[in-house]
Amino acid sequence: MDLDFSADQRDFRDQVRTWLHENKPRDERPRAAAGIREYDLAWQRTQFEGGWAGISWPTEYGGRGLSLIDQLIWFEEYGRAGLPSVDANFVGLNHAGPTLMTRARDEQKAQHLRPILAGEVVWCQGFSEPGAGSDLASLSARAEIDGDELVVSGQKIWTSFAHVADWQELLVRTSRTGSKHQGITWVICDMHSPGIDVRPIRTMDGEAEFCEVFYDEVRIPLSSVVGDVDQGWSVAMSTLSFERGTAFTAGQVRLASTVEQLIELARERTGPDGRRPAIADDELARRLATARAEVAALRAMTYVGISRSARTGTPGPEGSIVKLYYSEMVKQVARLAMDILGPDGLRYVSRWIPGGWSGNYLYSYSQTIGGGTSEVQRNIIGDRILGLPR
Amino acid sequence: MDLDFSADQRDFRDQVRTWLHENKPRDERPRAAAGIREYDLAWQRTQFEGGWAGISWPTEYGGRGLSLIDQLIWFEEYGRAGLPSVDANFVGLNHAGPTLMTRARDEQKAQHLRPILAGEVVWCQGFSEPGAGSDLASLSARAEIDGDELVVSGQKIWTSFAHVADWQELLVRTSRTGSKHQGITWVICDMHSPGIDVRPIRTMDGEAEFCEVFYDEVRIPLSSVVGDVDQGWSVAMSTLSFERGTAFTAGQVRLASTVEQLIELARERTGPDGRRPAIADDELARRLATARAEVAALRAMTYVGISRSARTGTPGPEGSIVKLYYSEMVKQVARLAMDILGPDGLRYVSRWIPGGWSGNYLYSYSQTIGGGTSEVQRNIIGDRILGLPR
Amino acid sequence: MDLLPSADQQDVVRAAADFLAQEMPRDRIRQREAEASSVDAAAWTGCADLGLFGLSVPEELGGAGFGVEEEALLFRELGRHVAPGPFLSTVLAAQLAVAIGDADLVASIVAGKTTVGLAALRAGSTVDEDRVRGDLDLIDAVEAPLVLLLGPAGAALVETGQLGAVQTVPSIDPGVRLATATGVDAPVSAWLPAATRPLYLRGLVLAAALLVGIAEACRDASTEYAKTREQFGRPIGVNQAVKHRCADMAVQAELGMAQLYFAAVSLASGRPDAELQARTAKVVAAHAATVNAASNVQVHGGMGYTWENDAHLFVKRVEVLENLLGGRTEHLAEIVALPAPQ
Amino acid sequence: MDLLPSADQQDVVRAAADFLAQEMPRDRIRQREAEASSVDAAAWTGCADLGLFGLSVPEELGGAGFGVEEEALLFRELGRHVAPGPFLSTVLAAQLAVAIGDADLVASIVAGKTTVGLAALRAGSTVDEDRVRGDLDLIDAVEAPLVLLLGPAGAALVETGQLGAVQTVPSIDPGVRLATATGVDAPVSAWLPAATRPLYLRGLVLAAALLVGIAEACRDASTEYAKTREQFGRPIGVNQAVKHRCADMAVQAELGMAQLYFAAVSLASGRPDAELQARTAKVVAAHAATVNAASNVQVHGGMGYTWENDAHLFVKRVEVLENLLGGRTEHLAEIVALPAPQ
Repeated sequence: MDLDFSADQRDFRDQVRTWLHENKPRDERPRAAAGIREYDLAWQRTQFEGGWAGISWPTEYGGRGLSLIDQLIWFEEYGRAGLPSVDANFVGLNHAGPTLMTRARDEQKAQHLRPILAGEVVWCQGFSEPGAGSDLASLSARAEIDGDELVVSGQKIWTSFAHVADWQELLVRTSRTGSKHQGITWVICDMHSPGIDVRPIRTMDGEAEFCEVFYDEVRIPLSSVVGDVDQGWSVAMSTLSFERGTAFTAGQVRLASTVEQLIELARERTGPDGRRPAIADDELARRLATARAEVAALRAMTYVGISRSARTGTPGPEGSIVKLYYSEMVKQVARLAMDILGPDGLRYVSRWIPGGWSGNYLYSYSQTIGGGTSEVQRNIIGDRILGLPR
Repeated sequence: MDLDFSADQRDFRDQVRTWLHENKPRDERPRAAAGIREYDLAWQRTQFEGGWAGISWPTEYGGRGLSLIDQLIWFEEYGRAGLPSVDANFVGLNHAGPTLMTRARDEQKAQHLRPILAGEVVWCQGFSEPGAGSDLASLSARAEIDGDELVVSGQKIWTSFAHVADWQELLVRTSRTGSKHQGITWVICDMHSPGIDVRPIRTMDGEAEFCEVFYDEVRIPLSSVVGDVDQGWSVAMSTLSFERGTAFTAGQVRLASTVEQLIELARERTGPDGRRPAIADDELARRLATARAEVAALRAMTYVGISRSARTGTPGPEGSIVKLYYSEMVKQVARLAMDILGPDGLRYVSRWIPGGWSGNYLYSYSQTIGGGTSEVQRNIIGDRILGLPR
Repeated sequence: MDLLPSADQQDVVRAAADFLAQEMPRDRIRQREAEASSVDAAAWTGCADLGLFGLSVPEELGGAGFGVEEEALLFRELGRHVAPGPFLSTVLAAQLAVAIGDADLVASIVAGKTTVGLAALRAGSTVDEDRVRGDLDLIDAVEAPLVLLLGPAGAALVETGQLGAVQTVPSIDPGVRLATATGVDAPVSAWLPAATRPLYLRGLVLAAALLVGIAEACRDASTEYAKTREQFGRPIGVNQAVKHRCADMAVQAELGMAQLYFAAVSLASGRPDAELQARTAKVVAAHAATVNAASNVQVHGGMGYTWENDAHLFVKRVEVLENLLGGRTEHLAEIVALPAPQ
Repeated sequence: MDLLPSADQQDVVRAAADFLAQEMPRDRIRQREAEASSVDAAAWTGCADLGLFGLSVPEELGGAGFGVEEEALLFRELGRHVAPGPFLSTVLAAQLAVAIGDADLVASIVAGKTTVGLAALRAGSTVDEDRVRGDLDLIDAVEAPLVLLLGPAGAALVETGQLGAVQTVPSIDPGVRLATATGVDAPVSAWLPAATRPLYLRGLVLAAALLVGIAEACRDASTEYAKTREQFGRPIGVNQAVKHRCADMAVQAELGMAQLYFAAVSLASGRPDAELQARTAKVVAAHAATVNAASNVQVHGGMGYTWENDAHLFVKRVEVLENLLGGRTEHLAEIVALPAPQ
């Protein structure tokens, strides 16, 4: 039970901090997806060229081959420096990359892993469908085998950056016999293939981060299948377990900084009584203190998770605890901001802009839905951690 | 949409208030069950003799034959006068009585109804079993028919006042064929019969309000069956719908008075900062205000329920909304009292004694369990009011 | 005592409900997103033709002669449809005009010719019978010739043209137009002292009605979705996580509705605790609508997060209404300080 | 960095956990309900024999030489068993005695011969290096020769006999004995300034550990019951109303546990934000325990409401611990005022 970082790790932290300070992007991040693509790729390229991409990725794929703890250090410093979330690189770095490393054939690894780290390509996800949300395994986008190709037709939804992506981790149904978990195939889809139609979905906050993707007889080489045909469900499950792994670390650091900004805001603004500063209101002060306490505990929980993973070598179902707590907390903090703002919260300000509390509030509704709803996480915790009967 | 009481009703209210003021019991209520029996029966007898028992019961059974609105007026004045809850008379007045009136044969009505109103007998309930709680229909206390008698063996639980009761509304299994809802019989059990063994259950608050009842070949005449043998489930369901009817009115008035006492307490006591009165704490003040608002809305909901029942003639499933909200609110108010008291709440004071906030807090845990758990109520609301699929 | 609406009262709003479903569907909000006014002139005139602005104006002044109870039922329907447009301030302004005997203004509002926006005083700003001074938030006021102000001393009408430079503000709610006016020093064109007629309490009841309508619409939308949306081969409503959430929404909607009726009748009949009942109605309804609107998004999952789905319209309108005529903390402070309810 | 206990650290408390399960089962609380002391002498001596009171006393003074981290693990076990007896004040008093170099007192505490109760100052009461004055709440102190006071300026030991007339008070918790002493004016027999050693923060961490143990025990009890109790022909744990409640209990327990470890290490290693971490641990653990204890009653239904079931023991101990060493509002006020965590 210790919080000691070794001399090497402390050294590493100093280097990270210095490097980030010196190399972080100075120009404002664009808001259109195409601009974000170029911006995020350029920043990823900078990290790669500086030798900072893929802290815990094996060196053979261009990573640093360091430990989970070094990766934690990186995420912490990255978050503290107020750097943009990985966004366009998220699926490549946190989904497709780890999945390919553990499940793909060598030539697939050789082709795809380094370009992700090097900021050359954008990946997107093609899992959910309009009829297959929480019940992912009921997906129906179908793929027929035609010679050495899969021919895919159907629809996917909630695909971030689909319109600017190069590759997609795609789940398709290759067989309708047996249980619905069988007959699913995990395949790498080239997003530039003919027959793909991408349409943005406008969301609650007025932004259009997500897309629907339509497939009309899209041809994908069988050599792009990861794992075996019809055996994609277990591959998809490992993809999702990576998502619930350490990927929240940067988000947790950002949330901590959001809470500190809110405390600052409550010190500056007049409170609901129109006289005292908001922080003088006992209820608001306690909610802010509670947020500070909870975000501290969330960090402790992240450390416990990393300690556990470092011992067992794999991310366990405990990731669902972090995901559930984190996403509910993001919502609470966003709500708290609105309560501090009062009528000023009615002014819409995009979350991409500093002070964008109202945009952030609307965005927060996505947190307990995307990446597995809170209800799904509670099922996972009940079934897999507590062993409750189904 | 009106809150007007007619001249007759206002007159009735005045009479109730005057009579209650002049006739309410002056001596302290005993705490032992035997004492409570005599006390509650005597008070019921006084009401009966004064012509105030059974406001909405038909006159042929000794009631006043008045409307649900008159009964509301009675409950309101009763609650405002701070009179003891009906306790020992509860099952007779609110369960067995209404059930017998709608489902029993004439000689059963003739035998049992007037003695309930007249304060001559105490009734108790024999529905729940250790293995049949929320799943009441799985009850297993069995009754064999032997000539013109039922012979009952088994166990019941959560029976208030069993050790001092004269009669019991008892559910037994008379048949094991068919679905579990079939083969149940609703029967009037004489609690003085040989073979009945009553053992008190001590509860969380240290009191022993409830009992287990053991039946060892207890003989009950078949003429005591209400409805038909094997057809008791629908009788039991109507019993429970009466429980969720207007029976909460008096409780709701008491809850309103509890909230007012708490506001008073918060004005008098020093708050958590050790300096200001508790009411000066923004959070406590808002929780008290919220309690006041919610208890006002609860009363409005009671009025809506009575208005609805008066139109339709029967208590609908909306009673579950009132029961759910009322019992969750009782818990919240009890918790709020503990938060106002701080360390003083660690001193145990029975809820039977004025200022018994800590005893009341412990007792409050029973509210979301007894009479159908909050989970059961939510199922009823979902299934029967909203029509959601099962 | 019968707290439920009578058959006659239900009839009064039935035509309005039909009209709103037909002519002001929620989708219209999305369609008019870029327009200066959230509501089109034809729909507004249609409302006037139906007599909605004069529902509680005396018959001799061209109204229907009903009371705040019927108006509350109407506003519940408006809430259900998240209807855009300054209904609240317009209807209250009609009451103000009735109270001060300005028959021309009454007639013009009832006919849908004069629309009245709402203005809220920022901290430090003041309004009295002569002038309004300071900074104002304007709600659906830019296209309206008049704005209504509800100050502690009374209610004022001010000509929008007198407010000086009005700055529009991007609104969280695509169905509500916001603006600010700073450094205002404008004459009051009509004034009703608070003591004369409790216009503010009436506003609270009507705002509560809008919120109750939203709470009910969210309950209904979630219930409907839970019955039809299938996952794991069954409607999602079989899962207690969804079913119990819908049940809690039903509890909140029933509670808000009951207290709304109680408050409306209290105000109409001059009960001494009318202020407590009206503030309670606003607080309880806002809570119900907040909880139900958030639950409705969650029950709809990803669909509930889209612009195309109505779920976000409820969330946003609740936010606007929560901040209208005083927020939760302000009302709670008064509720605990007032004498106990009768 | 490895925030989880090492195998060695787990070994340290394994014997204690076994002993508690064997010799201090929760049922003992019910059995001793009417006794003056909640814990019997044999069990207390057994704890001493196991070295529990000297776990973090230096070896040269007869202790085991471990730190607050191992002590936190021990207290988590004590919490799980709702162990009766003044463990917290006794262990803290041993630290005080170590700090002031009173080897005899250390030895006596470690041997289980001197038991130390806890005393809390009522508002307006004071303690300094010389005297304690005013009104005190006494927790498990009546049978103890000494009481420990944790004041803002420092920690004091006072002879119980010097407190004057001590009035026992009926306790909400059958495993904790309460009393009051009023108008106290008693000499302090040992004094440790707050600056010298953060005994109060150590107390917060150990109280948090007790609460975490309770949160975990409630999670486990509910999970076990949900697996075995059948209704409608299936274990009740298949219902999301129960399953999701248990899942939320797992979240709370994990959160409390993680922050407990973080705070214990922060204190042991002298991190500059140790105070924030310790207060946070108490607040987070108290919340986890409160929520889980209440949920545990509800999951157990009628059984959970009986005296015979352990559910109420958790509820009551949480209430005692929440009010020990400062309640939620006090800690939150400090948490928001302190510098941000590092």
